[in-house]
Amino acid sequence: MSENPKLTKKDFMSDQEVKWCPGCGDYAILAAAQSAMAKIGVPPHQVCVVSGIGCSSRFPYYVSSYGMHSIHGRAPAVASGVKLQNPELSVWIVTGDGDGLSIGGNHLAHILRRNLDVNIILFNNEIYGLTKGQYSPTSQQGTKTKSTPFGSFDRPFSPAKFAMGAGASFFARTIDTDPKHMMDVFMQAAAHKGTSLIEVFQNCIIFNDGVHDDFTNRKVRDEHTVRLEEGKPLIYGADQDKALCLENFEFKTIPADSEKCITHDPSNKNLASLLSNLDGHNGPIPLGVLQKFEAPIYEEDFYSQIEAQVAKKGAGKMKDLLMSGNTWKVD
Amino acid sequence: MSENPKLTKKDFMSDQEVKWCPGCGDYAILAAAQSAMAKIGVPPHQVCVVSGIGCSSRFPYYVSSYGMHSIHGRAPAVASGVKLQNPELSVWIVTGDGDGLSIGGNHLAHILRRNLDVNIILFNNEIYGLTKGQYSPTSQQGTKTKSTPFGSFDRPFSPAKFAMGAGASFFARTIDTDPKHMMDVFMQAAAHKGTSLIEVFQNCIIFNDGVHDDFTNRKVRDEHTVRLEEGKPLIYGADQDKALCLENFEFKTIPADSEKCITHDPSNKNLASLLSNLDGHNGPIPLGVLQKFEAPIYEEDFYSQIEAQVAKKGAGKMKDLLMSGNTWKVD
Amino acid sequence: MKDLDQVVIRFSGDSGDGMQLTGTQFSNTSAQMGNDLATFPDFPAEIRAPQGTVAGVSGFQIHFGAVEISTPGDEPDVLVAMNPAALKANITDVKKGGTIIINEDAFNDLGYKKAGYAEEPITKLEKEYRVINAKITSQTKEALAEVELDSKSKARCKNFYALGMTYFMFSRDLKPTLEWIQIKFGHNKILSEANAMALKAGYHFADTIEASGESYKINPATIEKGIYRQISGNTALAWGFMYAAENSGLDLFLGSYPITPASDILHELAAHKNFNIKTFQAEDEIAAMSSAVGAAYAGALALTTSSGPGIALKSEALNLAMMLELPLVVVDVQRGGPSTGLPTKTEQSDLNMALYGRNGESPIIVLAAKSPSDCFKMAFEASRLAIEHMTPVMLLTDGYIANGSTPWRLPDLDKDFPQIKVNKAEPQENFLPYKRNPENLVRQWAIPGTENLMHRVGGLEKENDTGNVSYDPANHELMVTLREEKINKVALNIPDQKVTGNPNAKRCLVSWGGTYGSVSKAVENLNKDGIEMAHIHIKYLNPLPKNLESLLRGFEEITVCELNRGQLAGYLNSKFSLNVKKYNKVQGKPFKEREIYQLMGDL
Amino acid sequence: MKDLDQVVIRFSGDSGDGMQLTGTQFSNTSAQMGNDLATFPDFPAEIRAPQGTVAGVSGFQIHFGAVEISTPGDEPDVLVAMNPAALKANITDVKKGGTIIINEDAFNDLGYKKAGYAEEPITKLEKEYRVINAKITSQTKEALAEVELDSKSKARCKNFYALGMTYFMFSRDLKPTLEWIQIKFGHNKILSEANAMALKAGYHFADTIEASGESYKINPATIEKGIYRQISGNTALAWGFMYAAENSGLDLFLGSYPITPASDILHELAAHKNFNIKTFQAEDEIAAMSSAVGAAYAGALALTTSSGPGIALKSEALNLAMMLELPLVVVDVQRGGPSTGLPTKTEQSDLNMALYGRNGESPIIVLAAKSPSDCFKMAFEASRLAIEHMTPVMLLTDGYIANGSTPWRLPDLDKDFPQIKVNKAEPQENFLPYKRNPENLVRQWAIPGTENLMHRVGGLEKENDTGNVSYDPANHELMVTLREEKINKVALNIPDQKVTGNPNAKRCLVSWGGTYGSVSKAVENLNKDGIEMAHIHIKYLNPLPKNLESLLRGFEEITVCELNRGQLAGYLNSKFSLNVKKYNKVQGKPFKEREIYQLMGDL
Ligand SMILES: Cc1ncc(C[n+]2csc(CCOP(=O)(O)OP(=O)(O)O)c2C)c(N)n1
Ligand SMILES: Cc1ncc(C[n+]2csc(CCOP(=O)(O)OP(=O)(O)O)c2C)c(N)n1
Ligand code: SF4
Ligand code: SF4
Ligand SMILES: [Mg+2]
Ligand SMILES: [Mg+2]
Repeated sequence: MSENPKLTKKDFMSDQEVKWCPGCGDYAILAAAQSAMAKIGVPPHQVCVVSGIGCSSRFPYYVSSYGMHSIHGRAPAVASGVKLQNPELSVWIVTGDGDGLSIGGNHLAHILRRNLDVNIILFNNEIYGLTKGQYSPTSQQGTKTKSTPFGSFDRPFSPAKFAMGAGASFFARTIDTDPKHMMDVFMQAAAHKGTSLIEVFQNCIIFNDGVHDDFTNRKVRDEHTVRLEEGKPLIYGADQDKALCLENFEFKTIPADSEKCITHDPSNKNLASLLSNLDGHNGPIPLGVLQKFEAPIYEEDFYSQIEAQVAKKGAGKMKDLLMSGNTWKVD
Repeated sequence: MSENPKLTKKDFMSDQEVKWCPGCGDYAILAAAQSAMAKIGVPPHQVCVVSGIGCSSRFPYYVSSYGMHSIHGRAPAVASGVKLQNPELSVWIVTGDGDGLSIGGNHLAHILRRNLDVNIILFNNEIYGLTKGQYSPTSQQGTKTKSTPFGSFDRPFSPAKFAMGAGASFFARTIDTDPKHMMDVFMQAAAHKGTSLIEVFQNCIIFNDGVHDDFTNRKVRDEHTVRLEEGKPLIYGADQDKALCLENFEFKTIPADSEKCITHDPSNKNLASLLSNLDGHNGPIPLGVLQKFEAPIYEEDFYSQIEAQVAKKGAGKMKDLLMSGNTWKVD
Repeated sequence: MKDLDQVVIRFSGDSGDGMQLTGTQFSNTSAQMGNDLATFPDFPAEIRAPQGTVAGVSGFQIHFGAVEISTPGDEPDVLVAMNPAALKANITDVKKGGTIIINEDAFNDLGYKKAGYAEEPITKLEKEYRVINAKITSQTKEALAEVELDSKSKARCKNFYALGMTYFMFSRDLKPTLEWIQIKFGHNKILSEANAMALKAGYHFADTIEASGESYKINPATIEKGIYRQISGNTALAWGFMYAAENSGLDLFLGSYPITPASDILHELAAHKNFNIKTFQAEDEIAAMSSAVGAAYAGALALTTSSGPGIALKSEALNLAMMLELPLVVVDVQRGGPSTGLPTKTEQSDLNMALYGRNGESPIIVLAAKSPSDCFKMAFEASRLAIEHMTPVMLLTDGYIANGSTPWRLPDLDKDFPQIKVNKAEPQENFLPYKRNPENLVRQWAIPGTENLMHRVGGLEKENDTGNVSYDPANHELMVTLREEKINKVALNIPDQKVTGNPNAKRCLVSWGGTYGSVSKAVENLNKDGIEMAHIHIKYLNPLPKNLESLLRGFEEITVCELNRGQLAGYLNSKFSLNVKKYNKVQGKPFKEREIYQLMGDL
Repeated sequence: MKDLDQVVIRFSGDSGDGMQLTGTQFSNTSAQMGNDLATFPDFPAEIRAPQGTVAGVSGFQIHFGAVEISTPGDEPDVLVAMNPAALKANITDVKKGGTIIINEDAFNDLGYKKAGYAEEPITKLEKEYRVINAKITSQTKEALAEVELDSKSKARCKNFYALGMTYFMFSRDLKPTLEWIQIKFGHNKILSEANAMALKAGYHFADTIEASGESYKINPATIEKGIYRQISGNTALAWGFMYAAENSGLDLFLGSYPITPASDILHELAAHKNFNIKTFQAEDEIAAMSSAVGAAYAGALALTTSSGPGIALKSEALNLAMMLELPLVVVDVQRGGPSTGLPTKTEQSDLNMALYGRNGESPIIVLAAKSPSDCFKMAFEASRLAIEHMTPVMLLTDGYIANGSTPWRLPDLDKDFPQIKVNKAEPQENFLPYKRNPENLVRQWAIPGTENLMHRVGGLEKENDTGNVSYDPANHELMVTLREEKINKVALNIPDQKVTGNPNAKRCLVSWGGTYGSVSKAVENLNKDGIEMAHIHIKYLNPLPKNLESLLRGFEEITVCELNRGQLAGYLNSKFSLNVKKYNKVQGKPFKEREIYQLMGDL
């Protein structure tokens, strides 16, 4: 993949001043993505970053590449047009929990279903940042915001479950406080053929500070998260002493050395469905790649069909078409 | 629930001529729904049926009750407004695979997430009927339609998985060829507090005839479907001789009398997630209630919050509000 | 055998009776016999409403003649009614004294009941019309007695029997249809034979009973020399875009979501994948529009197609395309509005939305096609202007010209169309994505994947030249004005407005879009009858042709006729401070020639 | 101590410097001292752009005086600049010869660099402005030396120090702010004391250095008697709807999706649940609009609130409400367009979309509020007309009046507002949902849950009276016309248009919406200076007041001034065949009085 091994993070940094709030988690995600892009090695002019609207969606301005800061919620649809027109491009979509799961939920679901080969980074800060703090579809019940001064009461979406529901061929979760993990996940997503959705737990220091602390804070996160690796057992805890097993269709925590411990296999859809039900309350929340399987790539079939028709009927010529079928001459 | 035990199906039949194609599966669904409504016993004037656009969405015109044939894909949002304004109403949403999962996918997902106490019937004929036959998000790969003359290639949504992904508190599947099963499922849905989504395999005799035959045709359906009942084992087959178990996170078919056979528990989300992965190719497709659990009802919390504020601050009066805080007098 | 100048015939029956096919055969045959013609199908709103009901009636009208034909005709001279519902649905349209062919077999109590007739209507009718009774179903079956088909299948050939009757009445050549049957059903000998036999049986039956009193001859029209084909507006539109792609060397991308009456454009383009056409059926209109924006950014000739409610949904993403200054075409096949309205009916009530339906100052090019075959040209024009001016273009057609068809003299693609100038940026140092050609204010198209043209675009206001986000007040005013001026300058790249009819008349009729046929014909007849009348038919609606204002100021009276409540009239008033008269019709139906004639003729 | 008629002061600093609070205190104090005033906050587009940068500057302007004040003022007489970025962002606005208070502590090399100053700007400035240097940060810290707070927290009190300085300069009473500090920080004694001390320290410092050369007195204005409060447009709007609900006895339902600058209406209504307000934050604008349609069907006074891009998305569902003839109000708080545009800036460029942005013939009522406090009245009017005429109403405001605030003389709710007439159907046999009141063509509202009023509605064309689906051509024309007529008849239920300024002048300025303040002030000054000028400010845009046409025809010259490229001008031309002059500004900023004055004054 590495066409250009000399690329560095700097090659993906644009000349625009980054304008997020000081301390915002977005900075770390941007940096990790730029580093990952450099390692992946697609030259910047073959990269196209498409976003919607939100703090997170300012992202394309900061990446030296082609890019579009489109409209609220529609990035997956815009990016589908980009990718279908030019499947050679490495297309990245950047979205937020509002952009991607509130107004844009349907487009997100449909791109996952179609499985175009693009990568989607969903910045989940459980809040609408840019509009100054209203609750979002991922906000926990009881979240007090400007629009819910007495607490929200709807149940949040789990992006993981949402992705499974839409048939995502790749879903991963990572955290803004672990640059290495982020980079690793971004690179796995890029390597995967098909639509890759990556949820990043991102801290909005202004409107929802600390909401992910249990899972992102270095001091406690290992107790509340389980890091998934293909072929490895589901072990977690600061001392890596706990493991997960399934009993009567419920997850149980058992000692790490137990035989019943589940081994991770992201290609097993049933296992992935089960893992997506872990939400941090009923067991540790999984980080890393929950689901990854091979499925037909939309744009490949799209172009194969065109090629098959050309092969069958010859490249179309308008003059021939005009003369085809029922015509008559007047003289 | 039965306020009015004398209601009959006829009480729910409007004076409008039903205009579906002869032989369309919609007729049977309408009849079953009307019969179920009569049995449920909510008087017609306390029922409100809201639909989008599509053949299926003509439904409200045929039910004697309040109703709205709204716009394409938006029925869940319209119905949310109806229900929030008047939670006493028994609100039914009628939608199709195009209306509910193509243009309207996001609204469907969000109403499921919020869990308003409404019932949704999704007519799944895997085609756009009203616009004369284009493929839909539930069409099987390879479906040849006017818009996909060489076959579609996107993977279909599974309404069941979609529902799980959105956190549905009730999901059931039924078939247009089994009036009794339909009625039973409709009544269970109505009895459930929260958003109930019912997928009906519906035959479009004109544009997608026979697409559900494996699962709906009396002659073969028992081999390809498993009927779910709470507390009962997952047994299927014309002779009820097969059962399902889970081994290494894969479903296996075993003899009906095996001990490993799974017992159905719709309140177990993990089991429901697994069952939603059964698509007829990797095992029999489940009919009946896949998932049902208790969750907060949106409109109940919505009103509780209002009541709590009234209790705390007293019923608001505009005159007091105008004079509250910082005012001054000019004379 | 009498000669006739022109005839209007309508075939009408149940959705399942094959009337569309029958009508198409009649029109193909007439075209090949050298008549000029125009056709219009009339589908029921329901897919297949209950058999025998008025809701389920499907019709097809053909206007053919030895003279120039501009519309499918005001009132049928002949109605073929395959059942009572068809009679009920159409009788008010038929010309008084006209001929009605009824299929007696279906005119029974059950049929009357389904159609909602309280009593048998024929007796009354016979006083005002010439009614020809024919046992079409049973006669067909009888004619096919020997054929090895079940009775139901035999009955299904009855449309060819009816067609045969009309062929005799109007001296149509059987050959084209017999050949077509051969090709269409060739693989099934029995069916092929049965249909051919039914056609001939009907023909002979009419001969025997001397069905039409006598039969008529309609001589070939004097038509411009050339090779012709029948084409519907939606097909012509699809082909026009395909040709624009071929001409410009760009890939054609369509992002669309089905909706009546626009879906057929998607179907047509999807069928021609061997032309390297990319069709994407999106999850909704917003995604369709957005995918077109993405494809345009990536270098495609991008389209999206829809009708009223869908176009409304595209507003926000279309505005983004305007802001980004990307070329793409939005087709609005107008239907009866507002809201869901009358989906299968025609109207011209989306002009205001096309011009004004976006937030902020959002000028785009707006064009309208005037006839089925003109759709080819206007699709090309829309593409050409979008590409040459780096802007979205809204192209308006309507349900009437989209589904209607006319013979189309095939253009010479090499000579009749200009070369589209594609405006792609060459790789360069310090590329400025929003630097403009000083003459037409157009920016360059920088295609992703090209080295040295990297840039980011977005919906926020951007600095001129650099395209960077800018909140600067003066820059905002500059950009708003530049975008407006850019569209105004398109007037230099479109043809001047022509005046037809009598350009020296004091009175002028103004029309736009799909009403061209009836209005131009009415104007022709008015002038023939000594009522002087000019006609201005506007195809370029924004910007308006640069000579239009002075042309309009030359008339004493201007009447704008349109199928809405006066949208073009209001627009012309607002642009030129005129005080035009309005003539409007909002019935889901096109103008009749007669309506326009009477309006202007009754002084 | 000199007397001044009026002063404009702008507080400006980093987003974190508390300038909004400082400005609010200054205006509250001035109001309580009897001055008339108007204020305007100016937020950065970024939530909190990097500290010290121009992108992160937040400002608050107050125009106060002993005379009537109509706008927040053209040019600040005094600028308080807490850092170099604040200076840079605002300096071009400050009146030549005006006063600039700078916080010396922030004016260092680092500060200059962050602000993008190549060199120290003060020396140059001192030639044109009176610059008052004050070590605001360090002096504050020093004043709080004894207080038990960390140094950072002490520094955070610096805005009160700056406020204290301005209080001395303009002889403001310290008491209201001291009391407010007491209430606000009462629970935290230390903070409360610190802020109070900082305020006093600044006051005394200004006294000592005789900061303003001398200090000024601004006498109370002669203001209408009554009880007053400060109110912003968005709050007034929310309260207006709440009052309409109380007045009509209906439940208030808001379906909304956040968007700048409309979100505060949602926030305000969500905070008042004890008024039985139902606020629903939907998943997008389409769902917000659709939920309002559902709630309206079920009997609520239903609202939805948004800005340009969101309003565009509501088009299709709004059209459904129009078709169903249900009452609801759509609020468009206009911002800089097109597309995402300039979200935090003001503009008036959505008028065309409000009038025309829907498919088909879709007339609705369009209103516009003229000032922050007028939002209360217009919210009531919008509700009243929606309910009494069973139709959606679009109410336009803009970012300027939404965020700006003025003192508001509290109305007498019992006397100043009419009783809204709710049009609910009584249970009846054979209910006809689309039967109309012959006078105003309004149908009745049949609320689900009521026995004997069951009916179904939908977006397809409906038969008059019954509301059943109808494809009948004549019925369609009838319904389109009835819906249009119904809206036209609203003109009988709105006030006649008033003319202000000199009604007998030959020239007339026409304005609408949030520009009222500057235009009316300019007209007042023009007439004062002997330049005769009439002023027509239109609040009811569709239908227009019934006397408007004849009023307009009475003038020799009409100039329509608006913050767009001429939308009202085009609309008036199209309605009345006029040929108005246009004066437009599209800079994301309101008109200045001076601009209007000069335009009309320079003959
Ligand atoms: C059509 C439209 N509706 C609403 C908005 C206002 N808006 C901008 S961003 C946003 C939500 C952003 O939330 P999220 O996607 O979570 O991004 P974050 O700012 O938290 O990174 C909203 C509601 C808009 N710009 N356009
Ligand atoms: C905004 C909008 N877009 C498109 C349409 C056209 N349309 C009507 S129904 C339909 C799809 C119907 O499919 P489905 O929901 O599966 O219903 P079915 O007819 O199969 O019952 C479409 C695309 C429309 N009416 N409105
Ligand atoms: S508001 Fe929150 S999400 Fe937005 S830039 Fe600031 S910290 Fe980041
Ligand atoms: S088109 Fe299909 S879904 Fe629609 S009414 Fe006919 S059979 Fe039913
Ligand atoms: Mg967010
Ligand atoms: Mg369907």
